[in-house]
Amino acid sequence: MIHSWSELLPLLPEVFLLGMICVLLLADLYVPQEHRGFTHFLALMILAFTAIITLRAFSIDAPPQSAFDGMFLRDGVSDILKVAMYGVLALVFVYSREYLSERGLLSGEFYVLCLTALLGMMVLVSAGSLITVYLGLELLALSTYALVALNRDSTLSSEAAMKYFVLGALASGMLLYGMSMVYGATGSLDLATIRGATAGLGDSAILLSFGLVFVVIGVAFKFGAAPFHMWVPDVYQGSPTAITLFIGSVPKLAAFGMAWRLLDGGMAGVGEQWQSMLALLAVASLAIGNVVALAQTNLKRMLAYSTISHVGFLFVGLASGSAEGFAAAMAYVILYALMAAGAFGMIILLSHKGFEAEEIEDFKGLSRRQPWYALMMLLLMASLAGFPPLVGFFAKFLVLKAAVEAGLIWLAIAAVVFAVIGAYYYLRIIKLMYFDNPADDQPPVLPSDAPMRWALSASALFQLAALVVWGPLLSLCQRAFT
Amino acid sequence: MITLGHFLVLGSALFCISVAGIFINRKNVIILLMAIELMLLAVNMNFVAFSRFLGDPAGQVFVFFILTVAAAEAAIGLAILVVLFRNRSTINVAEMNSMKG
Amino acid sequence: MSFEAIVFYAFGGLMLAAAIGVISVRNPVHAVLLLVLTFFTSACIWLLAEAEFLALVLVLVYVGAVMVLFLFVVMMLDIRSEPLREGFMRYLPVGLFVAVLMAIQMFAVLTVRGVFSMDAPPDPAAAAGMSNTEWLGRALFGEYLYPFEIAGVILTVAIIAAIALTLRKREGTRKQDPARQVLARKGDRLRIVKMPAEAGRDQA
Amino acid sequence: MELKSILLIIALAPLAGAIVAGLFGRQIGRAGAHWVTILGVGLSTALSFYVLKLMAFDGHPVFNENIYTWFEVGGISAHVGFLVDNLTAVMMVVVTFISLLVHIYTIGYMADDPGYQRFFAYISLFTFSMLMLVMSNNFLQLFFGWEAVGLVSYLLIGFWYSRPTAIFANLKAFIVNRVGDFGFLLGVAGVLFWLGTLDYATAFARADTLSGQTVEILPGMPWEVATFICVCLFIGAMGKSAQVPLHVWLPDSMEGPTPISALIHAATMVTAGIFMVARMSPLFEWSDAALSFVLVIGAITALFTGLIGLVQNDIKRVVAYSTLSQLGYMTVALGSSAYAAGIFHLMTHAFFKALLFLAAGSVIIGLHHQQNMQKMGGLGRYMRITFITCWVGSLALVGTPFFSGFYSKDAIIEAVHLSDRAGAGFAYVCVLLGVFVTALYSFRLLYLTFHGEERFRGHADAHDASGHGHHHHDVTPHESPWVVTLPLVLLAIPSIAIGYLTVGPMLFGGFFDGAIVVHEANDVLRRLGEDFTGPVGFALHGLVTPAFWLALGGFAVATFVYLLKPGLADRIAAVLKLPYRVLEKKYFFDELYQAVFARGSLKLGKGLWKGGDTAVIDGVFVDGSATLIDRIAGIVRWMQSGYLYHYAFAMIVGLIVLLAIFLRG
Amino acid sequence: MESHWPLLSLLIWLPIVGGFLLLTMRQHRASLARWTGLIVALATLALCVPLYAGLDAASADMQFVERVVWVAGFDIYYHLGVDGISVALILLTAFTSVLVLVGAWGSVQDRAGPYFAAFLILEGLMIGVFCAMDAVLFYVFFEGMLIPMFIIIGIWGGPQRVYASLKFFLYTFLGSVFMLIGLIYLYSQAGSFALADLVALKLSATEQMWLFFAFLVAFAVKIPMFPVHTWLPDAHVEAPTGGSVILAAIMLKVGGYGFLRFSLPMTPDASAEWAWLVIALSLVAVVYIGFVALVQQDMKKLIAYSSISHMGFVTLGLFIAFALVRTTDNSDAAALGLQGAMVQMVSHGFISAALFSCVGVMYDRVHSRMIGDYGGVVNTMPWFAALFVLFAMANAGLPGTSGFVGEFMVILAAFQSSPWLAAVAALTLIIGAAYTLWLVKRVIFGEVANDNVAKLKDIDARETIVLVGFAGAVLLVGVWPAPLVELMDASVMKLVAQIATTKL
Repeated sequence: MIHSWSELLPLLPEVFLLGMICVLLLADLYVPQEHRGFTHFLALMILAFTAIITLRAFSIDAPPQSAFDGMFLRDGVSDILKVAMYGVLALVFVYSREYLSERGLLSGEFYVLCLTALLGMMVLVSAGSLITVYLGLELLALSTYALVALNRDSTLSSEAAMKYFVLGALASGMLLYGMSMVYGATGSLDLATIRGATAGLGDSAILLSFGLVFVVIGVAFKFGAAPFHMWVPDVYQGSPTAITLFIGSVPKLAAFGMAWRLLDGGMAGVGEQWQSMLALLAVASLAIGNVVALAQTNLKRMLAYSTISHVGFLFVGLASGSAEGFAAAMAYVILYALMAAGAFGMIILLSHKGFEAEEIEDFKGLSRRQPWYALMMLLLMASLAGFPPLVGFFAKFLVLKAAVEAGLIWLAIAAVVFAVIGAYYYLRIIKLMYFDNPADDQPPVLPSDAPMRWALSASALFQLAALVVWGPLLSLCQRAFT
Repeated sequence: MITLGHFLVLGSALFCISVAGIFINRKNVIILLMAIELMLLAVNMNFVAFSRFLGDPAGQVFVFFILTVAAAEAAIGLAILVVLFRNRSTINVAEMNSMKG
Repeated sequence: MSFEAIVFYAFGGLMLAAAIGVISVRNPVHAVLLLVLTFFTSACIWLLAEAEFLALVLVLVYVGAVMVLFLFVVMMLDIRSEPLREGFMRYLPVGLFVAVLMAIQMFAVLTVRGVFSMDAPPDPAAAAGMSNTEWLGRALFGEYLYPFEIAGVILTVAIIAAIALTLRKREGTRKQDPARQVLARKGDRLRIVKMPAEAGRDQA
Repeated sequence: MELKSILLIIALAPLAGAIVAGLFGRQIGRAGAHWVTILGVGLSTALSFYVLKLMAFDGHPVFNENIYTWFEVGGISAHVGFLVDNLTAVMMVVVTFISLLVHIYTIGYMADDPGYQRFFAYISLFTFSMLMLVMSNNFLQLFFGWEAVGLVSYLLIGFWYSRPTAIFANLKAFIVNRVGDFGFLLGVAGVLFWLGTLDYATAFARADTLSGQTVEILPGMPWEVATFICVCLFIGAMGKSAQVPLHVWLPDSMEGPTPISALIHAATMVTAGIFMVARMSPLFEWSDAALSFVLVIGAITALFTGLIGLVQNDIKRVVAYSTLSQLGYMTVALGSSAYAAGIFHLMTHAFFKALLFLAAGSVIIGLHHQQNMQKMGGLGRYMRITFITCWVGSLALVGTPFFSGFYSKDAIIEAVHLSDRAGAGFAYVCVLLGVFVTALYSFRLLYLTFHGEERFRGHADAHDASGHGHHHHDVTPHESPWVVTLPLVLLAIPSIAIGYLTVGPMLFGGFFDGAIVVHEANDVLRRLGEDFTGPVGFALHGLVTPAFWLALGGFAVATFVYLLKPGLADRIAAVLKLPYRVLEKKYFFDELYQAVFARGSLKLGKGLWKGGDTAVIDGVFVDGSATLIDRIAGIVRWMQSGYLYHYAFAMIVGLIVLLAIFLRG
Repeated sequence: MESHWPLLSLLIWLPIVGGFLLLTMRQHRASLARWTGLIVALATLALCVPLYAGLDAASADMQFVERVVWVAGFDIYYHLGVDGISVALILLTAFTSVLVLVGAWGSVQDRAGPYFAAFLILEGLMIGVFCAMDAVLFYVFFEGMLIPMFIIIGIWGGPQRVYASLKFFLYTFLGSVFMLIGLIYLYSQAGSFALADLVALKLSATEQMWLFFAFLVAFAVKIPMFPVHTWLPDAHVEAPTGGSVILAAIMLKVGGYGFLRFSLPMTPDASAEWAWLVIALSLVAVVYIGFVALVQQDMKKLIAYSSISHMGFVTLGLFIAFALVRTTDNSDAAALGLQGAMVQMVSHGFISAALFSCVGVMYDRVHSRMIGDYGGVVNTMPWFAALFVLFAMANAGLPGTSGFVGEFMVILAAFQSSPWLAAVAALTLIIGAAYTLWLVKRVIFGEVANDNVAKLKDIDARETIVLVGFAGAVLLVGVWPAPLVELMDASVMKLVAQIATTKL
C-alpha cells in the first residue's frame, strides 16, 4: 500500500524513463524521416537524464530502499547495474546510428523498443518479488523479440526472431513453473520472505529444490549458458548487427541482476544446490562456447559462442556463492558488456551499405588498410581472450579468485584450461588482421559518423586502462555486496 | 478427495505435453505457439492450486499477470509469425535451418 | 468418489486429451479448436479450485480474444497441412521417451510426498466475507499495483511491436501523415491568386 | 721487477701480439704481423729463461699467487693465478723457445700464404694459451688453458679452411679432445668434491685424505676415490696427448700447416697431458690402479701407433705417428712413477720432434708442397742443412747414445724395467719393441726422403695434398731460406746436447722436488739413480742394454730394405697382406668411430627428432589435442542443427539431467 | 629502503611509453621511428647505470622498492624491487634490446615503426617481470609479453609463422594459467600477493605439491624443458632475427627466473621431493635435445635446440641445489649450483642472442636458413666468420667464454650430488661441441659453396656493432665472471637458506 508519494522516490528513474518513452514515441511521429537525428539525440538525452537521476540519489553505502511492499528494491547493486546499462545502451545507440540509417531501420521503434527493454531490465534488477522478476523479464524479452525481427525484409532476422521467441517462451514457461513451485513451497512471492522461509521448510524442501531447477534453467537461458544456449548463435547471426550489439551487451547486465536477485536474494537457503548447478552449467558453457567458437567462420556467430564461454566464466563467479564471487561476477559482466559492445561495434564500423563485415575473412589484412582500427580490434580481442594487462584479464582474475577462495579449484582449473582453448579463436582474428594480406587493396569504407569512431576507439582503449579502472570498479562492486 | 497433489500432477502432465509438443512437432510454427499457451496454462494450474491450498491471493494475482503477458506474447509471436511467413512463404519448422553450426 | 473427484477426473482427462490433440492433429484449425477446448475444461477445473474470477477471465478474455487471434492468423496465412517429414517417425520414439522420462521425474516428485495430499483449507475469500473477485481485486490494486502498471507497459510494447513488425506501407494506399498534417501551413493549402481586374471586358 | 709482473708479461705478451696481428693484420701488414708477434713471443722467451734461471739456479722459492678471483660462491672459489716452480719453468722455456723458433720458421714457410697475419695471430694465441696451461696454479685455469690450446689447435688444423680434409680433421680433433675433456672435467669435479678446492697447493696438501675413501660409481663396486679422480683426469690427458684409443685425431691434424704440427702437435700441446699428469703426481701417487692404467695405455700407444708409422708414406704422418709413439713413452714413464723421466723426455722430444717436423716442412716447401715420400728421394744433395738437421733429429729420436733422446728414452725404459707396478712387464716389452720400430720408421723416412733414387721429377699431379694448387711444373728442389734453416739449426743443438747436459739434475738431481711427488715405494728413478755416475757413464751403460741393440737392429733392417734393396718393401707388403692392411687402416679405429659414434649419433638424433619430437610430442600431444578439439567442435556443431525442435530438445535434456542430479535425495 | 626516484618504474615504462609513441607515428616516417626507438632503448640502458651503481650487492634485500596500492580490496600492490639476480637480468635485457634494435636497423623494412615499437614494449614488460614483487603484477608482465612476441613472430616471421606464433602463444598460455590458479590459491591462504609474504607462508605437503606442479608447468614451458619444448624450435625458426634473439636471450630466462622466485622459495619441500623429476628432465634435455640438434638442417632450429639443451643446465643447477641442501646439507655446493644456473642464464642470453644475430646476418643476404645453402662463408665474410666461430665456441662451452662458466659450475655442483649426474650433464661437452662445430664446419668453412655465398659481403658497421657487442659480453663474462657472481651472491645465499628451511 502506498502511504505517501515520497515512497515512490526510489522509482523516479523508472518513472522518468517511462514518461520519456512516451514523449519519444510521440515526438518520433512528428519528426520527418530526414531529421531522425533528433530522435537519436533525444534518446541519448533520455539516457543521460535517467543516469543523472539515478546517480543523484546514488550512494554506495546507503541502506537499500524499497517500495510497493518490497516489490521494488533499490540498492547499490541495482544502481550500478542500471548506470552500466545506460552507458552501454548509449554506446549501442552511438554505434548503430549510421548502420541502421543506411539500412532504413533507423526508426523511432528501434529507440522505443530499446528503451522499453531498458525499462524491463531496470524493473528486473530492482525486482523484489517473483512477479516483478517475471514481468521485468517479459518486458525485456518481448522488446528484444521485436527488435530481432525489426528488419522485416530479412529472412534470417525473422527466422532468428522466431527461434528466439519460441525458445524464450519455453524458458520463461520453465521459469514460471519453477516460480510456482517456489511459491507453493514457501507460500510467498516476495523474495525476502522466500529467503526467510527456506530454512524451516521440512518436507516441502523437495518442492523448493524442484522449483529451483526450473528457476536456474530460466536464468541460464537468459544468459545463454549451455545447454540452454542454442538460441544464442542463431539470434546473434540473424539479427541486424546493431541489434546483435544490443542483445549481446546490455541484457547480460540484467541477467546478472536477475540471477543475483533470484538466487542469492531468494534462494540463499538452498545455495549449495544452485551453486553446484551453476558450476555444472559453467563447465558446459566453457566447453561448448570455446570449442565450437573455434570452428566458426562467421564473426557474429563466433562472438556468440564467445559469449557462451564468457557466461561460463561468469557462472564460475556466481557458483562460488560468496559476496566476493558476486562482486567479481558483476565486475565481469560490466566489463564484458563493454568489450562485447566494442567487438560488435567493430563489425558495424567495417560494414557499410550493401556489405556486412561479419565474416571473419573480412578482417583479413586490416592492419595494412586501417592500422588504427586493427589495433583497436586487437585490444578488444585480446581483452576478450583475457590476456593481461587488458581489462578482460582482470575480470577473469577476479572470478577465478572468488572460485578458488570458495574452494572450487577444479572449476577454476577447468575455466582456465578452456580459456586457453578459447584464446585460439581470438588469436585467429588477430592473425587475420596482422599476419595476412588483405584480399584486395581497397581501404574499407568507414562510417562518416565521427562520434561513433571516437566512441569505438575510446572503448577499445579502455581495455588498456585496466591499471586505473579496475581498482575503483572492483571496490565499488565489492561494497555493493557488503 | 481432490488434493493439492491432484492439481499439481495435472499441471505437470499438461506441462509435459506442451514441452513434448515443442520438440516433437515437425509441422508448422503455429503449433509451437499453441504449445506455449498450453505450458502457461499448466503453470497457471499450479498457481491456482497453490493459491487455493495456501489461502493466499498472490497466486491468483500471478495468474492474472501471466494471462496478460501471455496475451501480449501471443500478439508478438503471431506478428513474428506473419513476418516470417511473408519472407519465406512457409512456416514449417523443418525448413527453418538457414543458420546452424 | 465424490462429486468433486468426478468433475476433476472428467475434466482433467478431457483437458489432457484435448492438449494431446493440440500438438498432434495435422490441421492447425483443428488444433486451435482443441486448444479452446483445453482452456474451457481447465476453466472448469479452476472453478473447482474456487478461482471463479480467473476461470471466467480465461474463457472470456483468453478464449474470446487470444484464441480468436490464433484462428485469425491461421486462416489468414492459409497454411496447408503438410505431410509429415520422413524423420518424424524415426525421432518420435526418442521424443516420447524423453517426454515420458520428464513426466515420470515430475510425478515422482509431486506424488510421493505425503504432504501434497493435504486438503484445501476453507475458502479464504469467503472467510473474509468477500467474493473471489473482490478478494483478488483488493490484492491487485493494492499490493500489486506496481506489477499492474508494468503489465500495462508490456501490453503497450506488444502493441508497438506488433504494429512495427506487421504494418506494411503499401504503394498506392492513402494514409494520414500526422506530422504533415500538423506541420501544414496556411501557405501549403491555400494559394491566394492575385487576379488582375477584369479589365478589357469592355474591350471584349 | 717483481716476479709476478714478469710472469704476467710472459703470459700476456704473446696474447697482445696475437690481438694486434689478428685484429689489425691488414693495417700492420705482413711484416708488421710477424714482427709484433715475434717480439711478443721473444720477450716471453727471454723472460722465461730468466725465470728458469731464478728457479733452477738462484733457488728462488716457488711462486704461487692468485692474480684475480674468477668467482667465489660460498666456500668455493676459483682464481686465476700462477704457480711457478722448476717444472713450470722448464715447460715455459720449452714452450716459448720452440714457439719462438716456429714463429721465425713461419716467416719462410708461410711466405706466400694469404692467411699470413692470421697464422701469426693464431700461433701467438697458442703460446699464450699454453703458457696459461703450464703456469696455472689451479684446476680451473688448467682447464682453461687445456681447452684454449684445443681451440687454437682446432683453428690451426683448419687453417686452410677450404680443404675438406682440413675442416674434417679439425672437427674430429676437437670432438675427440672433448671426449677427453669430458673425463677431465669430471676429474676436476671430483677434486673439488673430495678435496674441497680447486687450488693445486691446497689440493695436493690434502691428497692424503683420499686414501681409503671409496665411491660407488656402480652399485656394489666401490672404487677408490683417488683412482676415480686420477683415471678421470688421465682420460683428459688421453685426449690431449693422443693416447689410444683417443689418438685418432693426431694423424689427421697434419692437415694443418707444418709449423703448427711442430709446435702444437709435437712439441707442446700434445704434451700437455704428460705435463698435467706430472703436475698431478701428488694425486696419482695415491692410486696404483690409476698408474697401472696409465702405464698400460701408454705402452699400447708407444708400440702400436709406432707400427702404423711404418706403412705411412706421407712424411708428416710418419712423424705424427712417431709423435704418438713417443707420447706413449712419456705416458709409460708417468705410469711407472718416473714423472721426471716423462718430463725429461717431453723436453728432449720437444726439441728433436719439432726439429723433425720443421725439417719435414722444409722438405715440403722445397718440393712445393709435396708430402708423399714415395715421390721424394735423394734430396740430401739439394738440401744440405735440412738433411743434416733431420739426421740429427732422427738420431736423437731413435736413441743414439749421447743424443738427447737417448738419455730420456733410456731412462724411461730402465724405469719401467725397475718398476714393479701391475702392467710394467707388458709395458717393458712394448717399449723395447717400440725402440726397434722407432728406428725402423725413422731410418725409412730418412732413406726415402734424402737418399736413393730421385723420384720427385715428372709428377704433374704431385700437389695432391696441397691447398695452394700451383707449381705444377718440374723444379729442382732447393734449400729453404735462412728463416727456415735457422730454427732447424737452433733446434738441432739442443737435440744433440740437452740430454747430456741435463740428465743428471733433472732425473736424479732432485730438480723437480716439490713439484713432483713420488712415494718412496714407487720411486724407480731414485733406484735408477743409485747407479748413475754421469751422462757419459749412462750412455756407455746404454750400449749394453737391449734397447740399444734393438735400435741398431731397426737401423740395419731399414738400411737393408729401403736403402740397399729398394722394392723389397713392396714385396714384404704383398706377403704380409693382412697385417699390412691392418696397419694401413690404422687398426680400423677411424672406421669404427665413424660407424658407431658419428653415424650412430646421427641416427639416434634423427630418431629422437622424428620419433620423439615430431611424432609423439607434437603429433600426438600438441597437434593431436588440437585435432581432438576440432573433432569435438565438429560434433557439437552438428548438434547445433538449426532446427528449433533440436534446440528445445537440448533444453529438455538439460532439464532432465539437472533434475536427475539434484533430485536423487 | 624506499627510493625517492622511481628508477624501476622508469625502466619499465620508458620503453613501453616509447613503444606506444612509435605506434602513433606515420608509417612512412620509418627513419624517425628507428632513431626514436634506438634513443629510447639507449636511454633505458643508461638508466641501468644508476641501477647497477646504486645496488648494494652485499645485501639480499629488495632494493629500489616502490610500493603503491593498486587494488585496495585485494591487497594488490604496484610493488617493485630488485636484488642482484633481478639486476643481472635487467642489465641483460636492456643490453640485448639495444643490440636487437641496432640489428633490425636495415633488415626490417616492412613496418619498421611497429617493429621497433613491439620490441620496446616487450623490453618494458620483461624488465617488469624481473622487478615485480607482487604476484599479480608479475603475472601481468609475464603474460603481457606474449602478445608483442606473438605479433612479432606473426608479422615479421617466416613462411610457417602463423603456426609457430599460435603454437608459441597457446603453449605458453596454457602453462601459465596453472600458475595463475596457484597464485590465487596462495593468496587465499596468505591474504596477500606480495612475494615475500607468499614465501613466508607455511604450506602443507599436499598443497606444496600441487603448487609446485602448477608452477612447474608454467615455467617448464617457458624455459622450456623437455617434453614441453616443441614450441621453441618452431617459434625460433619462424621468428624474425630480433624475435629469436629476444626469445632466446630473455624470454626463456623468465622461466628460470620464475623457478627461482616461485617454485624454489615458495614450495621448497615439494621442490625437494620432486627435484629428481626436474633433474631427470634436465638431463634428458641435455642429452636428448643435443642429439636432436645434431641432425637439424635449419640453422635456427639447431640453435633453438641447443638453447633447450643449455637451459637444461639452468634447471639442473636450480634443482640440484635441493638435492644438495636437503640430503647432504652441502650449502656451498647448492649455492654453486644456483649461481651456475644464474650465470648460465645470463651467458646463454648473450650467446644465443649472438648466434641468432649471426644467422640473421646471413639470412639478410641469402634469404635462407638452411645449412645446405651455405658453405665456405669464411671466404667471403672473414670477420663475420671469426665472430661466428667465437660464438660457436662459446656455445660449445669453451673456457674463457661465458658459455663455460655456468656449465662448469653446474657440473661441479652436480658432481657433489652424484658423479653420474655430472657425467650425464658433462656429455654436453661432447654433444654440444659436435653439433655446434659441425654447423660451423658446414656453414663457415669449406670451399665457397655457391654463387650466393660468393656474392656475400662482410658485415657492415651496424652488424659489427651488434656482434662485437655480444662478443665483448661473452668474453667479459667468460674471463672474469666474478662481478656477475658477486652481484648475485647475496641473493643466491639467501635463496639457499630459503630452500634449506622446510615450510611444513
